[in-house]
Amino acid sequence: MRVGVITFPGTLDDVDAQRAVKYADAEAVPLWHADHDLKGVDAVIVPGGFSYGDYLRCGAIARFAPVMQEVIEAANKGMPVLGICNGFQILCEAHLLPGALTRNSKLHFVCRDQWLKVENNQTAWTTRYDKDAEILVPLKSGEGGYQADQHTLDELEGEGRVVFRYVGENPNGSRNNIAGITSANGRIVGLMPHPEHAIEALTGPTDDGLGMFLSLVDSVVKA
Amino acid sequence: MSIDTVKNAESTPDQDQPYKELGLKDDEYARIKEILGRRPTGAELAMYSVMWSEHCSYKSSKVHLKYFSDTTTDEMRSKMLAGIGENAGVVDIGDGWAITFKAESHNHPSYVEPYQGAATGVGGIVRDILAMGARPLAVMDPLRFGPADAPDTRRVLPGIVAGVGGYGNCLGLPNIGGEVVFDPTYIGNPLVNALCVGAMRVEDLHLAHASGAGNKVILYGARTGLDGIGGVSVLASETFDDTAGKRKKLPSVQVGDPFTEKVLIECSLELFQKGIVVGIQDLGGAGLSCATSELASAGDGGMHVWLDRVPLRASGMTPAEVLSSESQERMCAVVEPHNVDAFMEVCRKWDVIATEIGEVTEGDRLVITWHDEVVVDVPPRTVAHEGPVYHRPIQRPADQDALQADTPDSLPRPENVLDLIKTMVASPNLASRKWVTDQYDRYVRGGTVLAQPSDAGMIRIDEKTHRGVALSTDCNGRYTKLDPYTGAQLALAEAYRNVAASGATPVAVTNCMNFGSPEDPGVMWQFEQAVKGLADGCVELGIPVTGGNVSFYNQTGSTAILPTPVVGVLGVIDDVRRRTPTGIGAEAGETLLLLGETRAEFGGSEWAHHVHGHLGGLPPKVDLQREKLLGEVLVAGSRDGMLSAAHDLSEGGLAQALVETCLIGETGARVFLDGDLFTELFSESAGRVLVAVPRTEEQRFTDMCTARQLPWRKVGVVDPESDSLEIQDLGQLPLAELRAAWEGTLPALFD
Amino acid sequence: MARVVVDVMPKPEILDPQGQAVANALPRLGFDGITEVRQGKHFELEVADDVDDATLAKIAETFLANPVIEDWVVRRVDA
Amino acid sequence: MARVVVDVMPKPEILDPQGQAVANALPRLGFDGITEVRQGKHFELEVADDVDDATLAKIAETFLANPVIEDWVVRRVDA
Ligand SMILES: Nc1ncnc2c1ncn2[C@@H]1O[C@H](COP(=O)(O)OP(=O)(O)O)[C@@H](O)[C@H]1O
Ligand SMILES: [Mg+2]
Repeated sequence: MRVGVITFPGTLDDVDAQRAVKYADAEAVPLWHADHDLKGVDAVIVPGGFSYGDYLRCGAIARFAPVMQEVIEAANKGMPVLGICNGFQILCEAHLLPGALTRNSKLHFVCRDQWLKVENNQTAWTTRYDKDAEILVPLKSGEGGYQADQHTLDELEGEGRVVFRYVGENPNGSRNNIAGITSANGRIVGLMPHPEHAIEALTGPTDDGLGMFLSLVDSVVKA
Repeated sequence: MSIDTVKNAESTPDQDQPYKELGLKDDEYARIKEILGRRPTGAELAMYSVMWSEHCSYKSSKVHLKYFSDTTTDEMRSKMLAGIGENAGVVDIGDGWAITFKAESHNHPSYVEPYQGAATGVGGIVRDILAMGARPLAVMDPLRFGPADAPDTRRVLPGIVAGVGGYGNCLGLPNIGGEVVFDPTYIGNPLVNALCVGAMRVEDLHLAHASGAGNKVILYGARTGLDGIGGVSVLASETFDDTAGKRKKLPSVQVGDPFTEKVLIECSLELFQKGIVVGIQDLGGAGLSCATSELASAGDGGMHVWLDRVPLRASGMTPAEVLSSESQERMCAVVEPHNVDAFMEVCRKWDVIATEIGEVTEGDRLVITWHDEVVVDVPPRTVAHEGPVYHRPIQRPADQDALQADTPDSLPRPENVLDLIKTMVASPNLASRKWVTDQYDRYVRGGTVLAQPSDAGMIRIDEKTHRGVALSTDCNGRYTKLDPYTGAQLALAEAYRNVAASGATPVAVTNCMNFGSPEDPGVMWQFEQAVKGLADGCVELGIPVTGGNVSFYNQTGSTAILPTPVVGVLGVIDDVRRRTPTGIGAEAGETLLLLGETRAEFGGSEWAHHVHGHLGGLPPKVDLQREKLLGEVLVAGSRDGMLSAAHDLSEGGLAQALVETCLIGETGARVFLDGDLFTELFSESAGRVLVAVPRTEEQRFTDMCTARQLPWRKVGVVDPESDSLEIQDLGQLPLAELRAAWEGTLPALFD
Repeated sequence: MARVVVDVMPKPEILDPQGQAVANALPRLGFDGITEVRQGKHFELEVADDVDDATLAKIAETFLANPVIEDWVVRRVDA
Repeated sequence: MARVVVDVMPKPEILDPQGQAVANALPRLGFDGITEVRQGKHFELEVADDVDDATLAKIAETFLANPVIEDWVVRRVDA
């Protein structure tokens, strides 16, 4: 199976996302921001970084990139899409996921190993986890505070669309300790922490993140 | 606006020029006139003045730095692919990989504007690495500040840390180490040193050459603006620009754009990979003055530059300003004519502005024109390499003897050693650096094997073979103040030991020499001694200095900073999977061993500094043969799977090492020591490492130490059941309490 | 050519940690009497004369601000 | 209570990567005719009536703006 990994100018974690896809025994297909082309992939990862510098607002410019128009179209037809960190911000800006990510409450960039609770193990990206399992993956972002209006929050909570929640002290001021959410159909997932940096204990705190990529392979094979 | 052309200069030989304001001495100005056979034009004056400045010409340090090359033997040089004189040193690490690494200072700009100063410091050193043809892979940031609780430190430190992080994070370079040191001498002059390491295939090494008449010179990256021009604005305002009204004195601050640099990196790497550049040069200090004169003099001919083609971001810039602008995120490439289209296409793909601004010519002159009028016509070597050389007076300071005689022997010893441990781990210089390092991305690129709080940073270079490198930077300025020769060797010894403790074999050295005013004979003595100490030390260890940087005039008023020769050591590890971690608790049963010898050495120690505000006596003894042996044992221990953790002893001694290894490993330990407990715990004798050895390997490891005559002592056991550090005859220190003390200090000061 | 200013502010109900940090710091610096601070963005655009108000509104709404969390004001000023 | 607005902008000769990013993006999004964009900060302060203009100027200069690289404007507005 083929998983597309988008590179915008300023994307940083594309190398890591590609590696994670390979560790899950899938083929990583590089996608370029300026192309109107998804190269026939089965799923797309929008990786972390600072697309176009993120000078205006994280993800605000990337959302308009040609490749994103294709992603929006494919996602609306049910293609699994994962947005990690800047990718999550881009998916929110593109209205594929509700809400927005704002400046960390302490105003500093935060890089740390973060415990997360898996709240929803029914999405295309989380079936390999047990519900309520706790996993340890890196969080590294300056604008990771999840914000949405009360109505949206209620809806997310009510429909079980919060996928990951921060365990322990809230690292960035996210409402309801939200670390990641999913679309109504469970195919699109966005999260601030970085599962692609936790695929082997040598270079990450754990290999807890690999489950997301293995889950994807399962769900695409099943579909 | 009238432009000062060569023709004009010839016809107005007696015109007054503001060379003094530009920092040139009378005899230097006279020499420029002699070289040119006429007075320089404004643009030429701008070029010479900036290229002959201390920062660019090394005029005060050159005669001393030569000692590094003079003492480097052929054997030391055998793995070196490029050394002093290139943008950065390059070392062959095997498997076809070459590593390039270098440190640079950005001290003064960071005091004026902490965020941007630090950010552009990172940006500059990354371009140096890129200019070697390498992919930049990681950065480090040795920092020095005034007292932690000084109001100005509250202004400077958070800004500098945010700047290092803001730029490095956005470039996608993991930060794998650095230093944070507080001392009153840095109050008006913080030190921001930045190190970058990169890798390339050996055959891809690019040196900055401009050979081949007809080759095109292409400037690519950001537009050129008025930032960072500083002193040169006097040229515009006071001499030549009197028609257009005076331009107000420009801030010499540059603002960084890490996104542009990230794109510049990817664009350059694609250009290298496609083989379409002959030579490449980064634009750093001295901007185009530096890049054009260095490229031309490294080539075999002359060069013509059409300066008016340079894309500008401000209106009305004079040629002198364009030449001296230090606008960031620019590179200069030399390209064969048939490759220019391909070059431009890669730049278009990355949305990078690229402009053909010049051509390599037959002659031996650098000719720069501005709208078809010649504004510069010089022999490029005279600008880039034939600057003045000073033999500054050197004098051992008169009070050096008194300083050394004022030993810490009479300082009162602590009544309660257990309390002292808690006090010391919470002191600003020993407290956890988490507040700082949590602002740096250490995971990006997925190759970071060790980063803070490890002794050394380590990255994987090759995902197939698992080959990697480790790096550490160190310097204790108090030791160097007490004895600059020994202090520099102690810095080298510590960086070497840190690298070895991670399991890597040290192979090469870089440095960043931060000192006070070279016009002070005492400072020059410190500098000379430190260079000699470092160079002699490298000979003893058998590893070469591959490059470095000198920063003078680091002082507040007439008070110089502690002499701070920051030393960076690079190590190679054939398989990063065998790296040795810093924290205990990885194995079920572990014994704690202390390698090396402990003497009562407190001169320049953290205890004397923090508890008594005392600095005097002599620094710890240094024994580089012993360091070498220790390094070999540590690497052998890692290679044969005999070590489960290793942590080097430095500031704060054994007490600090014990606390850190427990806290990092989140595991308790029981420790038994004999002799005077204060000395055992707080002495800063060099050449010591605390190791954890799986019980099954204890015999084999200690036999090896004994056979190789490395002193070792069993000092305790790891106790996974316990959540405290217990020291026999003293008592227990709960880890939670230690963690609160260790991690609480910086947040309390800077949040 | 016209000069256009766009001010973008966090919505009142959205947490504004930056404004908060400024508000908290002021008394420490000895400035009293500032009861609330909010921080947003200020854009200055040089705009060709044929760019109409509707276009400017669209730029602000779809691009310069994120309506989920931000309010904005567009105004033309004398250059 | 008075409302005070402080606008802080990068000095003209200083690089403004943020404004640059916006300016570069606009044509790609189909918005033409915007020739220059600069981006700065916009502060809104609620201020007690006894805070005078000199104090406000001081706050802007020493704290809200960095005079090395930024210009600023303080103005009182009707709340
Ligand atoms: N302290 C030092 N020790 C050894 N080499 C040094 C030292 N300082 C500078 N050098 C070498 O001198 C050359 C010029 O240095 P520098 O001016 O920093 O380079 P750049 O022009 O790239 O800024 C480099 O090769 C550098 O490695
Ligand atoms: Mg250089």
